[in-house]
Amino acid sequence: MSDIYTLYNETVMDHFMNPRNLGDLADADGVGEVGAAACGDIMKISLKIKDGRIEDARFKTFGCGSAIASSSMATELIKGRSVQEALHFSNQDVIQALGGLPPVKIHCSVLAEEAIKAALDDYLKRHPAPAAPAAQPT
Amino acid sequence: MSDIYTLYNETVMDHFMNPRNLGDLADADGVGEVGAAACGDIMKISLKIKDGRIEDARFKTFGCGSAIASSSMATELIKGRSVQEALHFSNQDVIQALGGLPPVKIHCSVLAEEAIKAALDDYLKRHPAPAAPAAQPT
Amino acid sequence: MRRINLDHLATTPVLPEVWAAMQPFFSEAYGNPSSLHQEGLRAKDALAKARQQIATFIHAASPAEIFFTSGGTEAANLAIKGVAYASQRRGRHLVVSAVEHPAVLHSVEFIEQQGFTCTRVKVNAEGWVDPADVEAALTDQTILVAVQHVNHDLGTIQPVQEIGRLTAARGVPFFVDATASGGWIEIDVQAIGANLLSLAPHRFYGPKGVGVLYRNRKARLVPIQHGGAQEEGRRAGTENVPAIVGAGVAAELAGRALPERIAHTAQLQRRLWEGLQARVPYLRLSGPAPGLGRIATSLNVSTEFIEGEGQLLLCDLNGIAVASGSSCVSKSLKISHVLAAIGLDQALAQGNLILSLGRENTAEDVDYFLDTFVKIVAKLRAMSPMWDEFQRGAIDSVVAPRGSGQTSAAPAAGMAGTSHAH
Amino acid sequence: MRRINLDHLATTPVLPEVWAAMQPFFSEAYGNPSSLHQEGLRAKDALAKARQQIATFIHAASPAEIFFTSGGTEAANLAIKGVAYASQRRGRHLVVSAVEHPAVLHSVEFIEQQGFTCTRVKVNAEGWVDPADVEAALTDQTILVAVQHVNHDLGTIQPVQEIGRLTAARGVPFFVDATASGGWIEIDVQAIGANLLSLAPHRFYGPKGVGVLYRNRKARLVPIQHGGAQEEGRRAGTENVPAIVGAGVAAELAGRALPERIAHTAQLQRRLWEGLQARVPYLRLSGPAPGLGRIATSLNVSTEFIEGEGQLLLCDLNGIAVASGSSCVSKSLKISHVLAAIGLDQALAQGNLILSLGRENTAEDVDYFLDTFVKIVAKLRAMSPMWDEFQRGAIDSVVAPRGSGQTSAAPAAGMAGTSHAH
Ligand SMILES: Cc1ncc(COP(=O)(O)O)c(C=O)c1O
Ligand SMILES: Cc1ncc(COP(=O)(O)O)c(C=O)c1O
Repeated sequence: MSDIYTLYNETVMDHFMNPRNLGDLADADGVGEVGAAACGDIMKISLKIKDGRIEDARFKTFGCGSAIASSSMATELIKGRSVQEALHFSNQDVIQALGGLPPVKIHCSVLAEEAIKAALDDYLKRHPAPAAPAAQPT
Repeated sequence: MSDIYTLYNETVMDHFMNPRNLGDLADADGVGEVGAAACGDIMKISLKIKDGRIEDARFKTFGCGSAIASSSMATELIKGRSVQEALHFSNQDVIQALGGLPPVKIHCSVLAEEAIKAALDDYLKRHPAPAAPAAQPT
Repeated sequence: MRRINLDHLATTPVLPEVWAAMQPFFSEAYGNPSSLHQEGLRAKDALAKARQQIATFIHAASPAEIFFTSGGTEAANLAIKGVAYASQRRGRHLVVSAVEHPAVLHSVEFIEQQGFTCTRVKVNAEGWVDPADVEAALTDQTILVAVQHVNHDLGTIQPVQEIGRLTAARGVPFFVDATASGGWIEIDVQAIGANLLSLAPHRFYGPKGVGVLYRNRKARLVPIQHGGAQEEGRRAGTENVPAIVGAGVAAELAGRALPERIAHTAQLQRRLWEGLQARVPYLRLSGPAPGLGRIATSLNVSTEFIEGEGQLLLCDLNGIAVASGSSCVSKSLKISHVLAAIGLDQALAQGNLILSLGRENTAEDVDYFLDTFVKIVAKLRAMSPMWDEFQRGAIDSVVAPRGSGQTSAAPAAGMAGTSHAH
Repeated sequence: MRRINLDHLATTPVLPEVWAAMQPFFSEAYGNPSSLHQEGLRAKDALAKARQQIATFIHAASPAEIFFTSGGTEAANLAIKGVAYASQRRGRHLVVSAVEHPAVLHSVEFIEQQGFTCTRVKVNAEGWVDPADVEAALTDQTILVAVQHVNHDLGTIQPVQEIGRLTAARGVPFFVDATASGGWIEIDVQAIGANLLSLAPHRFYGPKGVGVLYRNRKARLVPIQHGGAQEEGRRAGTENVPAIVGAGVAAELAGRALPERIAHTAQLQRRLWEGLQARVPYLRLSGPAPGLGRIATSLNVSTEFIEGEGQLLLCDLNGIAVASGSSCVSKSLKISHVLAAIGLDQALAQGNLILSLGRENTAEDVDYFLDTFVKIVAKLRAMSPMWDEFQRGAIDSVVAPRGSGQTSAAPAAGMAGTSHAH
């Protein structure tokens, strides 16, 4: 890519062109979809969770290059984390792992965070008792 | 002058570079000086008049290229004319003989007309009776 | 990798003849046209020649009606503000179409802050301005009507001649922004009845850094860039001599080659449109179909279930330059106000792509684009949760509804800003 | 005929290195920096590089403080109007020097029509602005002070650093028009304390069609040319990419060569001034004598009893390019307002000549000019009725009065307009 001018840095371009974890999980334990086509971005993240740990993650995204790269990177980062850890997942993790995003594209990483949170919410709703006792009001 | 760009046409440039009738007449019959240094132009025209006819004319000018060319051309035009004819001399004669002047430089030709009129006035004041009986109020 | 330019609406390369004409004016004949010596007079002479070339190109009555600016944007600013300030004692009302370029619309917004008012005339679903709507918007206070020749995003040709007739009848000056048409459609200011008309030569193989404003005596105009007495006192600042020289030559070349350029791009446009229709399902054209209603160079298409920036990037990585009116592509993060004005569905607006052809494109370029684009659409749809839902019957298509599943249809107007693809 | 350029204040030729850098951006890398594909991204990259080169050249804290315009005139317009409109809620009063370029003064006149007020600070006989006068002009309503770095007609260096200190103390933004100094005197925006500063690269071997406005965070600025979101929303319109690239390279070269250029022209300036003093009687220098108070490139002289245009034309016909502030030379038929502001005698103002040196001038150029000029003065004086009257003792000299004969001395102020030689 030496003689090529890119809108995004090499890592972002790589995740856009070769997205990791693209697709759906047939037997997902949690699925989150955020955004709206009218706004230019929809992200859907599916999680496979076992023993409170994220075993697998997949994404589908309608959106610009940085939205695709952000969701690809987010699924990479989230795999292997515990649900507790994942609940603290931040868009900053995505930005940092991608080596930065243009200022006007920060919202893509926010969307990735929200998609993960939505998927975790879905999981927690479906599996209320064992996973999140501390999170319940006393 | 083929490869040379000029501010004025060839005739004007010629009269600017090689002015005709430059100088004073020691024994002038009429001298007119108009304009002011502060305005950028002073023209002085001296006439030698014999038997009601302009035998010789000289000019001196402080002013731009078109002022110099206008006075040079005016003296050329006026030579040989009768005083009566010369009283009808117009700046249009100068403009036409010069093949045109830029719009902002028309006033130079007006100054030339005024200088000639002033010189004729001077002549008529000095020789009131024979030359201009018709011009006197009845 | 060979590059294919399908983004001629953004800008064009300078032609060799244009370049050759400009070249001496950088170093050898570098004079300032205001100087009275050889260097200055030669530069002044060059400006006069370019002014004549432009006048001939647009059938102006006199080169004195041509003013050079720094670009199409400045020309539009000068037309709007220069006429408004000059005419404010007669009235303070303007009429413009809702689909003008931001150079016009933002100029109008600025003078609205200075106490002027403006009526924005709506367009139909193809982006077309109805002359009757313009007429209805006129008041006794109207000092200027501004309607573009061709819409920059859609390619819609506006009925400028009809509008010119009715503004002339009312004695209201008429400004035509011809930035998106100049060099690609015949422009005759007298036939149009335009009192002001703007051009951007970099859109027809001339250089950047120069624009043109035509203005005839029926429109009063004061300068908006103040300083020296250049351009007959209507535009101050040392002239960009090489660019102006280039503009003149580009106009002359465009004038001469116009029928050929139109025939060439019209043929490619047809091939492109037929290919897209045949090979990409759920794709919608915005603006009129190829033919008399649209410029022969461009197509504005929206591919359903995918977003525009991704399409643009993947085209680029495959050697093809294109543009998009999607919000992700714009600096303001809003979709093109033009797409909003025609009521395009919001999701379709996000899937927008603008393709614009030029003289150097070939049938092979078009075919290569089509082959590539089919793959890009497939790749992006495979990533798209909407496509998936559509396949499963959960949502319906807006472009070709099957009548099952809910659609996300919503007009784009709510999301738009006066952003623009070019 | 070999041409000698003694009119570097009007404009300069583009240097080969500048030219080489610009060249690819006309046809090969012709992209529009707003486009998101290769062509656009490459152009955007080129702009970023040029912005950095300019920032380095004037010691700006960040390239984000550099905005590209179409020229020095637009930069001055943007500084004056862009700050005025942005700050009108805080106040509506400006302070400018009386000897600013028309780009500044006419911008100020325009905004005065919009309800702003302006104090024009007088200058001394050398065209110098006293910082105390600027301070005295400040009010609670003052939103901008504008004083040029160097006067374009006289060469007077203004005390911008002192003014920068006092405006900073009062929290009033300070705009420095450095169009006549950029490339010929070290410019350090931070040392000056300028919040805004303008440059015209065509004055230091860069191209026409590009200007620079530096602006730091302490000055609010809204755009005055409306349209797209180019230049961070502060200047709409497709960027003149090749010219901007050229501006960057010209600045880099100028920064590197500055000490050498100053030493070279200072030496020639001294030779020229000594030659004129020795060989042309009744000639007056306006502005400070060569040395610390004036720029090292220019001399502004008035030759008594003859007019300026004739001098200019005869120089030109002998191969020498010069300028003049006389009224015959200006489009407005008024003498330079700068000559009026310093109270120069009207007849002397008409005999004005402005000589400006550059890197390609040689000692032989200066000597040839002197030889030629002596002949020109003799020729024009032989034509002049005033010279004749002076010889006859009817009038006296203003430059070197003998004490006999009346002088026509009258200050030029009555005759002046805001015209200008450059
Ligand atoms: C219709 C229209 N008007 C004005 C402009 C502004 O032109 P420029 O960016 O060349 O100044 C454009 C450019 O995209 C345009 O398409
Ligand atoms: C001091 C000063 N400011 C502004 C300008 C305007 O520059 P330009 O004509 O290059 O736009 C000039 C040009 O002569 C100048 O000398």
